[in-house]
Amino acid sequence: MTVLQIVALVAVAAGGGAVALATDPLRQTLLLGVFGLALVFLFFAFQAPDVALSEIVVGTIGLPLIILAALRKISEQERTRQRDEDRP
Amino acid sequence: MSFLPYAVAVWLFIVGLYGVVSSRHMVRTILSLAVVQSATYVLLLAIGYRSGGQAPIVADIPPTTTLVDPVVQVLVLTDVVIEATVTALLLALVVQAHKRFGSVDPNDLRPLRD
Amino acid sequence: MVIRPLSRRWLNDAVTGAGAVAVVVLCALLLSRAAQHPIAYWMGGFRPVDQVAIGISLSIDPVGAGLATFSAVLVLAALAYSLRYFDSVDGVFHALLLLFGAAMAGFTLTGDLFNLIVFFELMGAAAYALTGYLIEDRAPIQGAINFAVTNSIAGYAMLVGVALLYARTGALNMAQIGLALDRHGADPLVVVAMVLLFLGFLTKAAAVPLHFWLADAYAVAPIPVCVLFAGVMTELGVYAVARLYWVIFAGPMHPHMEAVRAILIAIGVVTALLGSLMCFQQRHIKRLLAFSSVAHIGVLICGVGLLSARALAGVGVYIVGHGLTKAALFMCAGVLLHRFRTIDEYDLHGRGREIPAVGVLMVVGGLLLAALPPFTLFAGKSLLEEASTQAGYGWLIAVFIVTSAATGAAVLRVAGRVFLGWGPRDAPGAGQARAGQVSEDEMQDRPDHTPPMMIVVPVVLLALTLAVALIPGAVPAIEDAAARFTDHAAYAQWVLRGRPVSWPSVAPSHISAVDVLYSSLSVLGAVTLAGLGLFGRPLRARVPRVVGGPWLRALHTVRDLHSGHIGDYIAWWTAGASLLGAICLLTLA
Amino acid sequence: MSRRARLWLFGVAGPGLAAVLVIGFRGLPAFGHYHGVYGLVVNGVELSMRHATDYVTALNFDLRAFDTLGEEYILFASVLGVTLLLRVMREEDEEFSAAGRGLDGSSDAVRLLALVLVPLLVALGVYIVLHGALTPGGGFQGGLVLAAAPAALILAGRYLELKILAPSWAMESAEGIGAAGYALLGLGGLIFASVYFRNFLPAGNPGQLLSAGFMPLNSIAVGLEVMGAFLIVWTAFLDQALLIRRRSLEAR
Repeated sequence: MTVLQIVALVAVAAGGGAVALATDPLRQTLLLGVFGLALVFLFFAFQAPDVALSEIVVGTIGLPLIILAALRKISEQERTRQRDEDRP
Repeated sequence: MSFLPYAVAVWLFIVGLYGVVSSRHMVRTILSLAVVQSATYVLLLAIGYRSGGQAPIVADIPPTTTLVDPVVQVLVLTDVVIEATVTALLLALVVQAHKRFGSVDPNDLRPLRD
Repeated sequence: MVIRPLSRRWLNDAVTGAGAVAVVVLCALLLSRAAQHPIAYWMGGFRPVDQVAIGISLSIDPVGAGLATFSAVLVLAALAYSLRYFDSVDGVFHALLLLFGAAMAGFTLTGDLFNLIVFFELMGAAAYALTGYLIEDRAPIQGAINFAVTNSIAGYAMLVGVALLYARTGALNMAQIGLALDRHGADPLVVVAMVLLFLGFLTKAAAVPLHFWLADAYAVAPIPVCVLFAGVMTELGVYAVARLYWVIFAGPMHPHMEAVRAILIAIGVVTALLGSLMCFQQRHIKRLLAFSSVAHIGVLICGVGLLSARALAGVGVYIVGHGLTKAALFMCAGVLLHRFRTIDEYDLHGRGREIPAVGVLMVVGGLLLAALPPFTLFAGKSLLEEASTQAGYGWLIAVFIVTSAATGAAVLRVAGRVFLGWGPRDAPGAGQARAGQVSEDEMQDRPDHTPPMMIVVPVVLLALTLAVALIPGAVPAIEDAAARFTDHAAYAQWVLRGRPVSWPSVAPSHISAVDVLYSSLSVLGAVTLAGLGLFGRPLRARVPRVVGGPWLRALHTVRDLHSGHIGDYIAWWTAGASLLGAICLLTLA
Repeated sequence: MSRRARLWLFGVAGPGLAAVLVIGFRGLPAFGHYHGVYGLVVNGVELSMRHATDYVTALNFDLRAFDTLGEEYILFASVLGVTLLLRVMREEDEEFSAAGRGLDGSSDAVRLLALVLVPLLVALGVYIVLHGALTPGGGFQGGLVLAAAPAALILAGRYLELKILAPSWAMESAEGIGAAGYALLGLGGLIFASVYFRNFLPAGNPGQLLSAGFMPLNSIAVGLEVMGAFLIVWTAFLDQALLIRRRSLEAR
């Protein structure tokens, strides 16, 4: 096993743990991006460029756009609800 | 040391499940689910790896080179697509859940307690 | 995104209907050919080289083709039923229903382990969206989320199992994996792979304690979708367990057959009893039918667990009988929902008098669930009983009778209260989940007019359960198919070598007086229990505190476990997984 | 169950499952010493038959093309599901202001960057799709990059322009044509070579663009579908985030 692979594995383990254990969803989304990059690194280290390319496109554009849009919608609804409640 | 990739796969599977179980925000549940799934990527690719192997692309390498197993990579490719689609579906459900329940805490998503 | 006018609706219906009919015809043709010789079809023409499969095969035997036909018939029935049911989203519902049907067909026909999981996920993707279809209400969203999260985790567990088997055998074709494992025997890796794969499919089949998602999802999915979920999707989980056992694990597990049998039957018995208990307690009719499915799935898991050809034939017949009956019952619930905008048993008290036809259907359905002779479910149950006696598990018969009686009684009780106005109008105490009013979105039709298709389709389905049992040769054909299904060595032969295998005909079993006695017990039990449920409240008050108190507390505890909290469900899933894993590792490896 | 009970249950069950997995994984071949027969056979078969140089794509679009069919339909089903679940409901309004809402605070520099990015992404996407059988990548990866090109406009702060540049009928057609096209290419095998998903085009010379039989066509079909699919999903979510508003309480 090469040093590169060990480093990548440790990064993936740490990243995955961080994503699953973080509690704030926005921070979690950012961590998911970092975790995705660690996975890309690992896939290259495991000689899987096709998979790495897939993970790059899914992890950097495919999913974050959806997650951020969903979080934005949720936070905006929270604001609207607050406003409605504040109104007498 | 040669057990490390497999240990990482176990860790990801269990820590992802813990994320789902302890979650108080549905978005966290969904992202933890993605962590569970990444366990399968690591496991599959680790199984198919061969020491000193090259990526299974033979454009300009001599034909006798050791190649890593291409089959597991195809399985992971399919897996990545499944992850993206399931995540999108679940997030759509969560957006709607927030409209209906006014909350994304699994504690509050209990319609039958009305 | 924008809702289009209804004028294109007939086109959608026509195209979808034609497609569904075509699938039924094609599957039936496939079945008639596979009944003579099983078919191995290699996608892309990549035939195996020296018994090494490099492509994906459809390995079509009569059991697979039969289930594909059965699911196609139910897709057609669901479409016919929903002709006048929805009108909000143009085409999407139809497309998803057809994709769901395609996934079920692929799932039953494929011979490749990874391909099986691809179709599992396709079935899931279509099913999650269909479950959450009614986004105007709260419950469908929550049900769909729980369904999607639980089933996704099940899918990942299976993928780990596939990875283990691939590492061991270098194969993805099921026949080839089985052949390779024959040479290795059972070691911890094989056992863990089996545990993970079974876990995945038992989650789909809703075995206790992996079943929590099911009631949440079935209680809220639109009726035509419930018809498919309860009629065939859950049963496909049981099918997959049987398929994997006989094709892949029968070789290495052969020395431990007794232990595997005991483990599967234990799961089945717990599932059947808990499902029956929960079923009888519900007042939300769809939830009641959902738990009734859990109970009957328990019986089916016992059947698979008996690990014999006869039991498997019983499972096949039972699946047909139960699927058709349960589909018809969900359709009856749909009529109530359509007309009265609620499916709460107490809210509907006596209101069903306007539609006696549905009441008759419901009573018939209840009696069929209680295994009334000579319908299909009874034929299946008789085979299962014979097989359990042969395997030395004669006491299972009692479990089967209790399950039939309890689930039949629940339906009869509902029919009595709703259509005849029997029993008290007010519910006993709080605690039971009351079904809320549905929003207007599910159906826009005039509620005072029930479209005829909503009655005709369940009548046809119930008639089919009689027909299947009475057509001479139908049940013996299933027995033949089951015998071939359990032939581990022959499967590898015809898939990998393309050699025709000939099997001798199985001596058909006969229905004896004992079978009729058992099922009259269950029918009688169902009627008695239903009567107790309707009129037994004064009696219940007389039960001494010492007995009644703990029993009620236990009931409430069990009920509270079904909390709707996804974290709870996954915690239980993990507990089930580790328990099954530990037991299997201790006894099988 | 209370949160504490839930965590206790998992605290026992989680390590238990981990132990079960570890016991199973101990039977795996040591890392780097895998000698499965499937991959070796594939490596032998594929170059000689189809002249594809990327074996992963070859497996994806030829040997295990049926899996990819299932995968494409999973994508298709989820896109249907997302549009179904995020449909505009009765109590909701769509805001169509003339300027269009983008992400707040995107500066001119970001906008310029995004506009430069668009043609680059298109070129890259087309390249990845077409070279699927030769170099890493293929229909899925290229299709997603192609979808990202119009999406980059959001960075430029003009969400409504995305809807003009990639109108819903175009996205839906791209997705539908791609998905149906892939299934039809399989059918082409049935018609021209009498087996579903049988290659029916000549293999060509290894390394050339038009080689590897019908794989480039499969790759294009998948690329189209993936591009359409992701654009539809993104638009559905961004509609929710940027356009759709719940009517105020008084209006209901």
